[in-house]
Amino acid sequence: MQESTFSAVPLVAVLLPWVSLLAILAFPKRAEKLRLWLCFLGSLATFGVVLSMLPGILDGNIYTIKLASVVENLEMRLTVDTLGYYFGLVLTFLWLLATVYSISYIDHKHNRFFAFMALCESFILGCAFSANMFTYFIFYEMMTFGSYPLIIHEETTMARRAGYKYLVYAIAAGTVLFFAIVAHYFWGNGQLGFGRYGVLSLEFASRAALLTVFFTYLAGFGVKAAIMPLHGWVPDAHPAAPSPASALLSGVILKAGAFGIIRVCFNVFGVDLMRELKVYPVVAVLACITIVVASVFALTQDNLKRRLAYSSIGQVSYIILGLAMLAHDGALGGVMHLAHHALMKGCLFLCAGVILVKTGKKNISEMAGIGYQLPITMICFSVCALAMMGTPPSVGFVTKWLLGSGSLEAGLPVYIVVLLASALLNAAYFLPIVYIAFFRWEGDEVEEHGERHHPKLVFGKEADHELVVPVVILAALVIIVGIWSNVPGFPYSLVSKVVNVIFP
Amino acid sequence: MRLLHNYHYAAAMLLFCLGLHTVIVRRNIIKKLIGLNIMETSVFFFYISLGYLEGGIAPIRTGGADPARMVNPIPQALILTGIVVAVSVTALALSMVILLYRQYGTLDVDRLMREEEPEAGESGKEG
Amino acid sequence: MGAWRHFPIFMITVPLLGAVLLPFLGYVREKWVPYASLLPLGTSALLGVLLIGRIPSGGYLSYHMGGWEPPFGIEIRLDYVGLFLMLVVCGITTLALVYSRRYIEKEVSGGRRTAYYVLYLLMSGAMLGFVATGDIFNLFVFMEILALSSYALVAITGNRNAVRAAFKYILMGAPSSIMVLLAIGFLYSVTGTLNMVDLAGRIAESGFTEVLIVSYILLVVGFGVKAALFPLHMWLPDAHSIAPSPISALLSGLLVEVCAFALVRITLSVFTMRASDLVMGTADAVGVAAAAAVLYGGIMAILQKDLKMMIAYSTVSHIGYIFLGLTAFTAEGLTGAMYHMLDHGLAKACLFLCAGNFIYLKGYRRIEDLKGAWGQMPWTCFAFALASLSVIGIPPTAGFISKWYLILGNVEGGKWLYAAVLLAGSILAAVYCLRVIYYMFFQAGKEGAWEEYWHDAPPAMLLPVWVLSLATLFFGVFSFLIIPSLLKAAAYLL
Amino acid sequence: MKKVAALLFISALAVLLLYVVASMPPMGDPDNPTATHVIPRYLERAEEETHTVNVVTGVILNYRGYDTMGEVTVIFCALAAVLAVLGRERRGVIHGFVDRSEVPASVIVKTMVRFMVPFIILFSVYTILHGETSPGGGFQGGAVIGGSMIIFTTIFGLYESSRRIPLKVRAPLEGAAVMGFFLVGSLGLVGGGNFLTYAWPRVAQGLHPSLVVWLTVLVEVGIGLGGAMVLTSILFAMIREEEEIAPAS
Repeated sequence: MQESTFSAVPLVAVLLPWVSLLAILAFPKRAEKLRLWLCFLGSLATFGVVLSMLPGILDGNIYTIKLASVVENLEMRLTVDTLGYYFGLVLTFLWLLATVYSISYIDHKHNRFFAFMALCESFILGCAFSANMFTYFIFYEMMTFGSYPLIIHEETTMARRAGYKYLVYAIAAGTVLFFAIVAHYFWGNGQLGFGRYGVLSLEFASRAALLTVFFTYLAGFGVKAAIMPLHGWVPDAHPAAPSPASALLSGVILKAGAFGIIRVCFNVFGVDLMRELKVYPVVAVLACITIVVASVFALTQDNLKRRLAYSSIGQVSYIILGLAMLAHDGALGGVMHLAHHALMKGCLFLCAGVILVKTGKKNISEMAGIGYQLPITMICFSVCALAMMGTPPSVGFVTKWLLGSGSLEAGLPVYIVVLLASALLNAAYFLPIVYIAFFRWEGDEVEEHGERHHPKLVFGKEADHELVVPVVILAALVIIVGIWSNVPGFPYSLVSKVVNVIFP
Repeated sequence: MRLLHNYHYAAAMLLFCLGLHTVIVRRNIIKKLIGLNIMETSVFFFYISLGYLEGGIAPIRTGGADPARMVNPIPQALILTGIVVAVSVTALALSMVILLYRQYGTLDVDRLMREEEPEAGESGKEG
Repeated sequence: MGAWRHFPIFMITVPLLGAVLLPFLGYVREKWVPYASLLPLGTSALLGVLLIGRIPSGGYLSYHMGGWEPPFGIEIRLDYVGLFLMLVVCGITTLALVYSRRYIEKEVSGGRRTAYYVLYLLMSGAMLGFVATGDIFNLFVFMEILALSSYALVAITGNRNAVRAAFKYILMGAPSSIMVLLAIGFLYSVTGTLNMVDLAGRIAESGFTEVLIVSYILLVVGFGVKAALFPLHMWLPDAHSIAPSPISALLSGLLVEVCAFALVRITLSVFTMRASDLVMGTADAVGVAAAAAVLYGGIMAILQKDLKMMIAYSTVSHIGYIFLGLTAFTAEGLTGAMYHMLDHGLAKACLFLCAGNFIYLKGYRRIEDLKGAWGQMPWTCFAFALASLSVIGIPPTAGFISKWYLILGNVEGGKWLYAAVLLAGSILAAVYCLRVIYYMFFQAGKEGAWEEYWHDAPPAMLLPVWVLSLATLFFGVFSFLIIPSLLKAAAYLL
Repeated sequence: MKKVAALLFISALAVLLLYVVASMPPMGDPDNPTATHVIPRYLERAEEETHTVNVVTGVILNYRGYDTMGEVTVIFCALAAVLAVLGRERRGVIHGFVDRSEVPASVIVKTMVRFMVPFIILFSVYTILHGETSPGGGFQGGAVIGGSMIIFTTIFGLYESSRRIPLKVRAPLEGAAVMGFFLVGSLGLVGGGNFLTYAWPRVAQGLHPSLVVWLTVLVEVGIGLGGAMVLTSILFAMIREEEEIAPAS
C-alpha cells in the first residue's frame, strides 16, 4: 500500500449530507416536494463523491484529512482506507435508496425525519472514514443519538418504549466503549490509530489488560452489533421504526457496531495478537449462539418486521463469526457479508414497508395472498428470502460458501454445522412467509357474483415508484453481486484487498 | 505544657467551638448569628494573639522605639479586614432576618425551613 | 515589559470600580444601567483576550501590588490555568449580563435593579480577583466579596423562598469563611508568611505537621462548602434553583468552579512539596466525597420535578467530577478538571439560562410542564439539548473532552474505581438530561400549555444561550487550542 | 438526638483544635516564624518605605493595600447587599421612624446626645487623620462616625438624622473608599510604578515624603467617609419601616 495522501474529499463526503439539512432549514414550511428532493440530491451527491474515490482506492491510495488534534496522539482525522471505503460505499448506497423510499413513505413530520436521516448519514460516514478509535467513537456516539428520532418517528407508545430501550442500551454501551477507548489509550501507549496489523502489543501492556480492552470493546460494540445477550433493543426498535429507518438500522447502524469489531480485530489488536490472546473462541462461541438462538426466536415471531429483526441479529453475527475464524476465507466471508446483508435485509425491510403502506398489515398470518396484490414487491421479497437461506446464485450463497471454506481452513468444521443449522432455520422462518404470500389465499377469499374466488394477479396496483424502485434495485443487486462479485466497487474487489494483506 | 503556655490560642479555639455549637444547635436565627459572631471574634482573638510578643510594645515608631520589641503588626492589619468582613456578613444576615420575620413571622429556624413552599410555579414571580 | 503587565489588575479593578460608579448612573438614568454595566465586564474580557499568548504555559505573570516584592507585598500570580479561568469568568459573566436585562425587568422590582447590577459587577470582579491572586489572605478577602454578593443575589427577588434559601446559604457559607480564616491563621502561625509561593517553600521546611494538616482540613472544609462538595452541598440546590436564572447560571457555572479552583491551587501550589505525606490522607477523603457526590448528585437530579432543581443537583454531581480530576494527581486528571470547569461552566450556565427562558415566557418550572415545549420555543429547546449533550459528555461537545481526560487521569493514577464512578455519573447525567429533552421534543404538551406558533424568548435572551451552547460545541471540536497548554501547565503544577 | 450528635462533633473538633494548639509554636516567643520571617523588614523599614510612623497603617495601606482595597469593596458590597434585600428609600421621600419604645427619650438624653455627637465626630476626624502616626485610621474613624449616627438616630429618629445626612450626600460618598483606592492606585501607574504604588519611581528619587503622606491621608479619608456613609445607610435601611411618611412641611 502507498502512503496516505492528503485529500479533502472524505471531509466533503461527510459534510455533504448537511446540504439536505440546510435545505430543510431553508424552507421548513414551504415547497415540500422540492425540499424532499433536495434531500435526495444531498444523499445522491454524497454517494457520488464516495464513488469518485473508487479508482484511487482500487489503486491502493489512502486519502486522509486531519480535522483537529487535541494533543499529538489524540486527533480527529478522516482516513479512507479500503476497509473504511467499503463500508462507506455500502452505507451511502443504501442510504440513497432509503432516502428515495422515504420521500413517499414518510407521511408526517418530514422535516425531522429527513434532517436526522441526513445527520445520521453524515455521522456514520464519519465512522466509516475514521482514522482512529477516538474519531470513530465521536461519530459513533453522535450517530447513536442522531438515530433516536428515526426510531421513535411514529411516536406511538411502542415506538417510545423502543426508543427508550434503545437509548438505555446505547448509553450503557457508549459508556463501556468510552472506558474501552480510555483503557486502550492508556495501555496502547497512546496509539489509537488503526494499524495495518494492529497497534496493541504485549510489549506495553499485560495480558489481562489487553483482555480487558478487548472485552470492553466487544461489549461496547456488541450492543450495536446485537451480539446475543446484548441484543435486547433490536427486536423492539425495528418494528417500531418506519420501514426505511428499519432498513437502515439493520443494514447500516447494526453494521456500525460490527464494523467497529472488525476494526478492533484487524486494526487495533491484529490477527497475531488475537491468536496470542486466544480470545477468538469466546467470540466465536458467542457468535454461534447468537446465530442459532436468534434464528429460533425469529421462528416464533408473527410480526414481520420483528421476525426480520431477529434475523438481522443472527445475520450480523455471521460477520463476527467470520472474524473469529481467523482464517482468510472466513474473514473474507464475514466482511463481505456486511455488504451482502445490507442489501438483503435492506430489501426485506423495504418490502415490509411497502406491505404496510399498501395493506396496513404487520403480521405474517394476515398476509395470505399478498403476493397477488403486490407481485413485484413480493417477488423481490422472495428473492431476498431465498438469498438469506444461501441459495445460489446470490450474495447469501457467497457468504455461506466463504464462511464454510473458512471454517475448514481454521480446522473447525463445527462452524459448518452452525451455518447449516442457521440456513435451515432461515428457511424455516422465511419460506412460510413466501408460502403464505403466494400459495395460501383461503383467508382472503372474496365472494362475488355468488361464487368464491381469490383475488387475481393484478399488476399495476403496486405502490408508488419511489417505494418500488429501491426494492427492485436491491433485489437485483442481491443476484448481480452474488454472481459478479469482482466487478470494481463490488464487495469482493474491495474486501479481498484488505483480507489479502492481513492473511497473506 | 505547650497547651497551657498557649492558653490564648486554647481559649480562642474553645470560643470557636462554642460559637459553632451555637450556630448548629440554637433554633433562633438571631442566636445563630450571635454564634457566628462568637466564632468570628474567636478567630480575631486568635490572630491578635499570634502577633503577641513577650514584653512587646505597639508597632509605632516614635521616640526611637526598638523595632525588635514591637509586636507583630500583620495580624492586626489582617484582622481589621476580618472585622470588616464580619460586620458586613452580620449586617446582611440581619437584614435578611428582618425580611424573614416580616414574611414568615417567626425566628425559629425549624419552623422557617418547614414552612410549606407556595406552589412551585409561583415562587419566581413574586417580589 | 509593556503595558500588558498591568492588565490583570485592571481586569479585576475595573468591574469593582464600575460597581461603585453604577449607582450614580442609577440616579440619573436608571434605564442605562444594564447597558452601562456591560462596559466594565467588556473591558475586562478585552484585556483578558489581549493577555492570551503573553503567558507561557509553564510560566506565570507575577504582578507586585504597590511594587513590593512578594513576601512583603501582595502578588497577583497569573499562570496559564488562572488566565484560562479568568477568561471563562469574563465570558460567562458578560453573556449572563446580556441575558439579565429582560429577565431582571420581570423578576426584580424597580428599586432593587440597580443593586442587582452593582452586586453582579462586584461578584464578577471578585471572581476575577479570586482566581488571580497569589496571596492567601487576599484570597479570603475576595472570597468574602464573592460570598456576600452571591448571598444577596440569591435573595434579590425578595420573595420569601428566595430569602430563606439565601439565609440557608449564609448559615453554611459564613462559618465556612471563618474556617478558612482560621486555617489561614494556623498557616501564618507556623510560616510567618501569606504569599502562596513563599508559603509553599516555608511549609516544605516547617516541622509543625499537625498544624499544617489541620489547616489543610479546615481549608478543604471551608472551600468545600463554597464549592458544594458532597456532604457540604446542602445550600446549593435551594439557592441555585431559587435565584434568578442569570444568577443561577453564575453560581452554578462559575462560583462553585472558582472555589474548587482555589482548593486545587492550595493543594497543588501551597502544600506542594509535602503532598505525599501531608495532603494525601485528606485528598483521599476528598476523593471519596467527590465520588459520592457524583453518584448522589446524579441520583437526586433524576428524582427532581423542578427543572432548576434538577440542574442544581447536576451541579453537585459535576463538582464531584472536578474534584475527582484533582485527586487523581496526574496531569491528565488535572487537565480534565480544568477543562471541566470550562465546559461545565458553559453548559450549566446555558441550561440555567434556558430554564430562565421558560420561566420568563411561560412561568413554567416543572419538568413535566415542558412537554411539547419544542413547538413554541424551538431555539431555547435546541440550545438546551446541545448543552445537555455536553453535560452528559457526548462527543463532540466539550464535555466529552473533559470526561476523557478525567477518566484517563484516574486510570493513569490507578484509580479504576473512580473511573467507573465517572462513567456511572455520565450515565446518570444521560438519564436526567435525556428525560427533559424527551419531554421537550417528543411529547405532546397539555392542551393550551403552549402557543401554537413559534414564540421564543427575545433575542437578547436567546443570544447568550446560543453563544454558550455553541461554545460547548466549539470547545469540544477545537479542544486542541487549549488542551496541550493545559496539559503542560498541569504537569508544571504537579 | 441531633443535639447530642452536634455536641459530640463539637467536642471532637475542640479536642482536635486543642491538640493543634498544643503543637503550635509557643506564644510570644521572639523566635517564632511569625516574628522572624516577614516582619523584621516591616518593623525596621516601614518608616522610610511607607512614610508612616504607625507600622500597622503602613501595612494596611501600603504593603497590603490591595487587601484593604478588597476590604472597602466588602463594605460597599455589604451596603449593596443590604439595599438589595431591604430596598432603599426613594429620593425626595423621607421615611418615618416609628418610635416604639415605651418611654420617650427624655430631654436630658436628647440634650446630651446633641451635645456629644459633634465631639464624637470631631474625635473620629482626629482618628482618621492621625491614622498614620498613632493608633487609628480610616476604618476606626468611620466606625465611630457610624456609631454616632446610631446614637443620634435612636434618640431623634430617622426623620431628623436623615435630614442631617440626606441621601444625596450619602450616596456619592458611599463608594468614596473604593474610588480613593482606585485613584491612588492609578496615580501610582502614572508615576511609573505598579498599581497602588505610593512612591513614584518615574519621578526622580520618588515622591517627596510629605506627598506620600498626603496620598495616604487621602486614602484614609476616603475610607473613613465611605465607611461612615455605608454604616449610616445600612442603619437607615434596617430601621426603615414599610410605611413612608411625607416630610413635615
